[in-house]
Amino acid sequence: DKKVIAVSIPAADHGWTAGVVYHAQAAAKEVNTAFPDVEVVVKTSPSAAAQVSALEDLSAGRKLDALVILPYSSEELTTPVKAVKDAGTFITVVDRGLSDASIQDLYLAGDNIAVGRNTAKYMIEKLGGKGNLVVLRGIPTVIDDERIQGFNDAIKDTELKVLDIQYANWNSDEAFKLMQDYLAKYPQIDAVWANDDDMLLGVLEAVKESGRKDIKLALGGNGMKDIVKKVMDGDAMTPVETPYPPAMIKTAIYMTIANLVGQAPVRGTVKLDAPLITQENAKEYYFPDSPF
Amino acid sequence: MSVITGSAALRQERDWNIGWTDFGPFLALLALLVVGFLVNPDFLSATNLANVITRSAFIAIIAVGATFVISSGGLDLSVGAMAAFITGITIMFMNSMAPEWGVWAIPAGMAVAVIVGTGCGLMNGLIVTVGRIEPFIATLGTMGIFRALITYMSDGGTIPIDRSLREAYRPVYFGTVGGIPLPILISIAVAAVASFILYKMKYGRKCAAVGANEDVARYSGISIVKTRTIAYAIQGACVAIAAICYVPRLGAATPTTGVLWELQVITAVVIGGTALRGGKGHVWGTVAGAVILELIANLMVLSDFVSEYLVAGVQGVIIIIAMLIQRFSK
Amino acid sequence: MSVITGSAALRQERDWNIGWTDFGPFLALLALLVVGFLVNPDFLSATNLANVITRSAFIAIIAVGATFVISSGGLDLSVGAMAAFITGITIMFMNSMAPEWGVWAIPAGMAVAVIVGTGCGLMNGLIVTVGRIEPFIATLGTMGIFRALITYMSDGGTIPIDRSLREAYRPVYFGTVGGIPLPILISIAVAAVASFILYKMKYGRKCAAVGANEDVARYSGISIVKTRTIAYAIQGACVAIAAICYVPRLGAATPTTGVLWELQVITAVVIGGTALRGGKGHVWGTVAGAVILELIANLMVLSDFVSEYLVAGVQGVIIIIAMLIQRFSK
Amino acid sequence: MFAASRLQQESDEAAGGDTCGPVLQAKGMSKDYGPVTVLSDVWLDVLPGRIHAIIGENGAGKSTFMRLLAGYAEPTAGTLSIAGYDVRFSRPEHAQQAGIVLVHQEILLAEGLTVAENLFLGRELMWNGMVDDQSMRRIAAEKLSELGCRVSPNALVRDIALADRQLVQIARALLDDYKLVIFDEPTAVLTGDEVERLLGIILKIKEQGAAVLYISHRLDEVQRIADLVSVLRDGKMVGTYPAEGLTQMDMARLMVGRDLAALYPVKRLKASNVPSLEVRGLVVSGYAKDIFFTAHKGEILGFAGMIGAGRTEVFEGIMGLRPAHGSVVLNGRIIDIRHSRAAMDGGIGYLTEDRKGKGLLLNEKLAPNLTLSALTRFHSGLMMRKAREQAALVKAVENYDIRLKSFGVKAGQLSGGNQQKLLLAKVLLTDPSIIVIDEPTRGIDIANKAQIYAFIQRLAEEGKTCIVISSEMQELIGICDRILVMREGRITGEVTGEKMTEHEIALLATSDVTTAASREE
Ligand SMILES: Nc1ncnc2c1ncn2[C@@H]1O[C@H](COP(=O)(O)OP(=O)(O)OP(=O)(O)O)[C@@H](O)[C@H]1O
Ligand SMILES: Nc1ncnc2c1ncn2[C@@H]1O[C@H](COP(=O)(O)OP(=O)(O)OP(=O)(O)O)[C@@H](O)[C@H]1O
Ligand SMILES: [Mg+2]
Ligand SMILES: [Mg+2]
Repeated sequence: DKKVIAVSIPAADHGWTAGVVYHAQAAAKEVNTAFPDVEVVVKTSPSAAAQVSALEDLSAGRKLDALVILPYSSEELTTPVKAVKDAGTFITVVDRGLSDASIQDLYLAGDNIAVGRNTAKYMIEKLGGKGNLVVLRGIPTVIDDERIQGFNDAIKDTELKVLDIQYANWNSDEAFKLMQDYLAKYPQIDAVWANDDDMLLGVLEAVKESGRKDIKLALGGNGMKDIVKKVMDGDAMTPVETPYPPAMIKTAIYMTIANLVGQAPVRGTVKLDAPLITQENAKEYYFPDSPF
Repeated sequence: MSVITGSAALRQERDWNIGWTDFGPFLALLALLVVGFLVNPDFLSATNLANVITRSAFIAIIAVGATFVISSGGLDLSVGAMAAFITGITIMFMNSMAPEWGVWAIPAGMAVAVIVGTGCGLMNGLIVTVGRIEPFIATLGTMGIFRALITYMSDGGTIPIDRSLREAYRPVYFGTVGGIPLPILISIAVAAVASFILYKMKYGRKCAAVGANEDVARYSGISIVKTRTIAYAIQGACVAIAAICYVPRLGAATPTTGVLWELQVITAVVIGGTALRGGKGHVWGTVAGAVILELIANLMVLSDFVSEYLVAGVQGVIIIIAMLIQRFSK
Repeated sequence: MSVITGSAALRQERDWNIGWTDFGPFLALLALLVVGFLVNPDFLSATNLANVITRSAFIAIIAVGATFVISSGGLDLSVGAMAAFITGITIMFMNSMAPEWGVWAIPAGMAVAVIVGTGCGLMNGLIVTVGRIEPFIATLGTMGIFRALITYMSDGGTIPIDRSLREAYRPVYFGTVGGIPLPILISIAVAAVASFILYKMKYGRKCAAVGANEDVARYSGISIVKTRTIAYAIQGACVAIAAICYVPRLGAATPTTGVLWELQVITAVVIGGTALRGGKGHVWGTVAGAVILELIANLMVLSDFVSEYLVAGVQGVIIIIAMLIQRFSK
Repeated sequence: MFAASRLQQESDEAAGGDTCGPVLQAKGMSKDYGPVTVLSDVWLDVLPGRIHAIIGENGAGKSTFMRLLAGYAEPTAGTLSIAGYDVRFSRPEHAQQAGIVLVHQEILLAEGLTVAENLFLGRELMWNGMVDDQSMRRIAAEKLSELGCRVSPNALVRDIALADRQLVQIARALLDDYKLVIFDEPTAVLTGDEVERLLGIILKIKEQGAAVLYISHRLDEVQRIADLVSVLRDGKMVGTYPAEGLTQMDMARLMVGRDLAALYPVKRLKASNVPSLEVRGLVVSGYAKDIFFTAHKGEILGFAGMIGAGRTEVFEGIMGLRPAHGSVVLNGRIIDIRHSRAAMDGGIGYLTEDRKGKGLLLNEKLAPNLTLSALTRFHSGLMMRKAREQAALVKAVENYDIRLKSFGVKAGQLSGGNQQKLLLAKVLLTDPSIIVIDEPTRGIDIANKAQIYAFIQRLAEEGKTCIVISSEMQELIGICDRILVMREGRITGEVTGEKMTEHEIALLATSDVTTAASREE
């Protein structure tokens, strides 16, 4: 009898989640051909509530041997995932930990706080500990919140000053507009941080169009290929990038299979860190074929 | 002028027609069940159906409220954001009261939810009626307001419910009575009360009259402001009831709770047979509409034909086809 | 009873009457500019205003199309997704032709955009008119379809325009003629053509008649199906023009392109004075409405009063207040 | 002041010295719409147990005055008083509570609701806190059958004929207790049968001691039932007169302020035998079948029948406005009636009986309404020629004697009769060779009726075919060359020449004698 692994991830509604969907589907295809006795089913959901529904649907139909889930949010998915676990399913959680850690058989932790922190550290260093910043944040969710929190904590005791912070919904258009407005509002901006690369694209376009020379740094996060390319090419305004590779879902799927097939059982927590991508190591992070 | 006395044939009609409009959505529902079974026999398993119908309860309950608003000639785009806001307020209230009142914080919180919900609905209603602003714009405005409030309350993160209350509150979503999940019973109860109001009480007549023709309603001594405002208040109360059922399911309120519910709600109402331009409302049709929407989503998860990227598109196609079938089966 | 003969007296009266409804949105615009200046004098700087108005061009152009649809008694929720879809198709076409045709791929791509856009609009129109499905549902369905298609085409990622075309195409968004940004000129041109069609051509009369009273239109020999379908096709063409201006701005199409534009578009139309239930359309009011929306967003960023969490809420409040002022100044 | 004192005196006479006071007094009522004065300084005493007719030309202000009395609009100046106390009705309910009810000239019902729901709207019968649909349906059925209306109480108002809607509206007004019932042209859309019943009911109201205000352009009705006649002209009260001794000619003279020529034009000889419209085996599903007839160039062909006979539907079918099949030959060419424009493009113009619902855009100005079905004629190059439209409007206002206080009004603000004239002008603007007029003089005053008849005659003389559907038999007899009679969806006979009498038509409209010979072919 085939072992069934369900993969539940957010719908491809912006760049990063699109990357997750891409890698999940790629992994599913590979696994389904490589392991004849394992079946990987990928389901995407456009909201937390829909993800809970998808979990119910997946587990109502058949017995799941394992569930790989990238939860929308920790709080909201905790109870539903526990219900799946209670039915005897192996649970792998990716990126965002559940509120009750005991549910997770395997936890592949992304570190959103570190994304914010590492970006901030680089800025502090590069700007000599002082300067004016503007920040663009995404959609009010946990990920966004954690990144901002990491960033804010890191710059707390420096003379870096956040002039303004607004939501741009992880959308490059809105980021473009917001950046234009920042530029109109503040005559001196030393650096910009958009907490996601989709938004960084809009920011760069707005800066370019304004012709302003005061902006020394414009950083993003997540490791979008266009931005990694910039880093690789030694762009002055975007010399570094913080990866948050959507490929982590693929890793998680393979580790879960390892558990099921049983050669090398892996349990517990695997922490992915967020090292800076610089010109030197950028090649390792550049996947020209990925949509992200 | 001479007197013509004669017999015009007595017209036997319409009774039959009313039946059709009412059955339309149920036929669509049936068709969907058959298709679902063909696609995946698990579709008709008791667990799956129970799950799906339970889930559709939120939208169904809110949509029952929307049936009032739409039938009276209004529209409410703020319901999703309002649901998030009410969920947030309710959880915060329960959490703050839990240390003192223990489990009694839950019923108290429910009462708060209903009061806040009715208040929010009332506000929407007054802006639309007294302010005389196109409902679309007015409720788009309040949608922004509610969404902003929940974001503010949660600092952009989540507002989880206190652990001490979790277990006690769980049954409201996960419990069953006589084997039937509680949310299903609650939505049936809400729909039953609503259809009583809409079909058996004076207010229902007023609602339909205001939606069908404002002038006629006004000349019949019906206050348009009052009728429509009450419809919005009912909508608010329904959103509150949905929020009460929602809390135990996800255990938290976030700024993205209830995003795009308004579209689902309006779709459910329209699929259910209530015209968007107002007039007679079809409460049970609305409930069927909500279940249809949830079934389509479920079918997408259970079937394996559709690329993940195309799910939304296939849903759109199915909805259009369902409406076409309904239209041309008449 | 004296019968008026001669047309001198009447012309004055008419123009005056139309004037008020038409000036409402412009007054609101003016009020907003004054408030903006008080909040932050930079608001009135040429760069800022040029930026904001240029930005509002997309919504303005699409909303001009929506004025047709709404005035003829329809509604189109699919415009945002359609814009994304057209952008995607256009870029893919230009990219594939660039090696062969070089820079000439750009005008060819523009033509493709307009053809695809008109086709999409036509499809919406036919579903609504021939399929006789409530526009809200029909276009919600096609919105899902377009959104799914762009997601599928881009694999959920981005479809960037070829580097070789980028520089040549840039001026369409960033260029100026006589100091005025091109998108502003394009949207003025679109609005001018639209107001010609709506106020000077036969078709405009038909549109307003169909929106005001379908029966009267039918009995006057006006085809409702044709009139409304054409309105949707015009809407599609307008979306295509907006997409053409949009491409050079960020040089890519993504699945998030145009998300929620439909709400902004409808809001612009309604703020502009066109009633959602159909009837007379106000093209220039619509353009003013689009600018108002963008100005409010700009004002939010330029002012320092509002917490980031509450921006959406304050925008909602301002829109409602603007509508109230407009309503009660009459 | 003058009018009031005179009224008092005369009404005393009429009432035979009855000391019973008026149920309602209007004292110096005026109504302005912006700069336009519609009514000025109107005085009126309404006496119990009397039928008081108000007559006047189209646009004289009758409906406006009635709306003031029933609380549908508030006067600019003047007051109402009941039993010596001044009252103000700012809403119709206030008037209703005082026992004053109004049957509107224009139909005011919610189309999406059922007949019974409309009847009881705003005053539903309750049973244990629930609406008592059963009783309401029962009472509705009773009330309607009293009026001779056979529609089911469950029918949606949208689906019933105009005449039935009018009866529903009347039933609705008579549901409550009343001291004064105002009828604003209740018979305009009714045929003989219903008119008789209604007049009987009005007499019964009078016997019960309630007052009736009665507006009608059918002066024969006024003559038959009125006790008192008040005349409005140009917003002012001309005077109140006892009905006895007042001939129709007198009334017409008082209304118009001059002598009138004969109502019907002198018939000319039938001009041609060239068929212009041949209808063969037309079926309008649910409404009419086996329809065969031919109309000729220069002929005025009448269609008679009771309400519900299907006359309107036959022509809506021919015009492609409702599903129908059968062969229609227009000037020698077969047209496909499944296409809504085929008949119109072929030169048939159809004037609907439902001017408010299907004829005019009430919220539009007059010129766009006038030119709506003839847009191409006001169009050159790409543009609409507004100046030409304006000229057409001015001409129409002159030709059809449309009374308006300003060119800037919307169609909905015209008086009922003037709306009808505008609609007639609109249809004729397409320059049709065959003109189908459904109820041509509905709500038109007597002076203008004569004008419209003359007009129809002139069109026929020009060689056009005029088809007139009318519920007023005298009108048909007065102007038609030939009359076809319909009953229950079939043509039951044809009358011409000598046989064109009310008796003959009534026989065909009601009895079972179907003479196959009278049908063509
Ligand atoms: N809301 C309004 N605004 C402007 N003018 C109006 C309005 N309502 C009515 N009028 C005008 O008042 C005049 C009187 O109208 P009214 O309806 O009282 O006439 P009527 O005597 O009932 O005529 P008919 O016999 O044709 O029904 C008309 O000239 C009409 O155009
Ligand atoms: N809603 C309905 N459903 C079914 N049959 C109907 C309906 N309304 C009317 N009928 C039938 O259709 C036929 C024609 O009706 P219609 O009222 O409109 O005729 P008409 O001769 O034009 O009357 P009018 O005197 O009002 O001009 C009648 O036989 C009537 O019984
Ligand atoms: Mg009148
Ligand atoms: Mg008729």
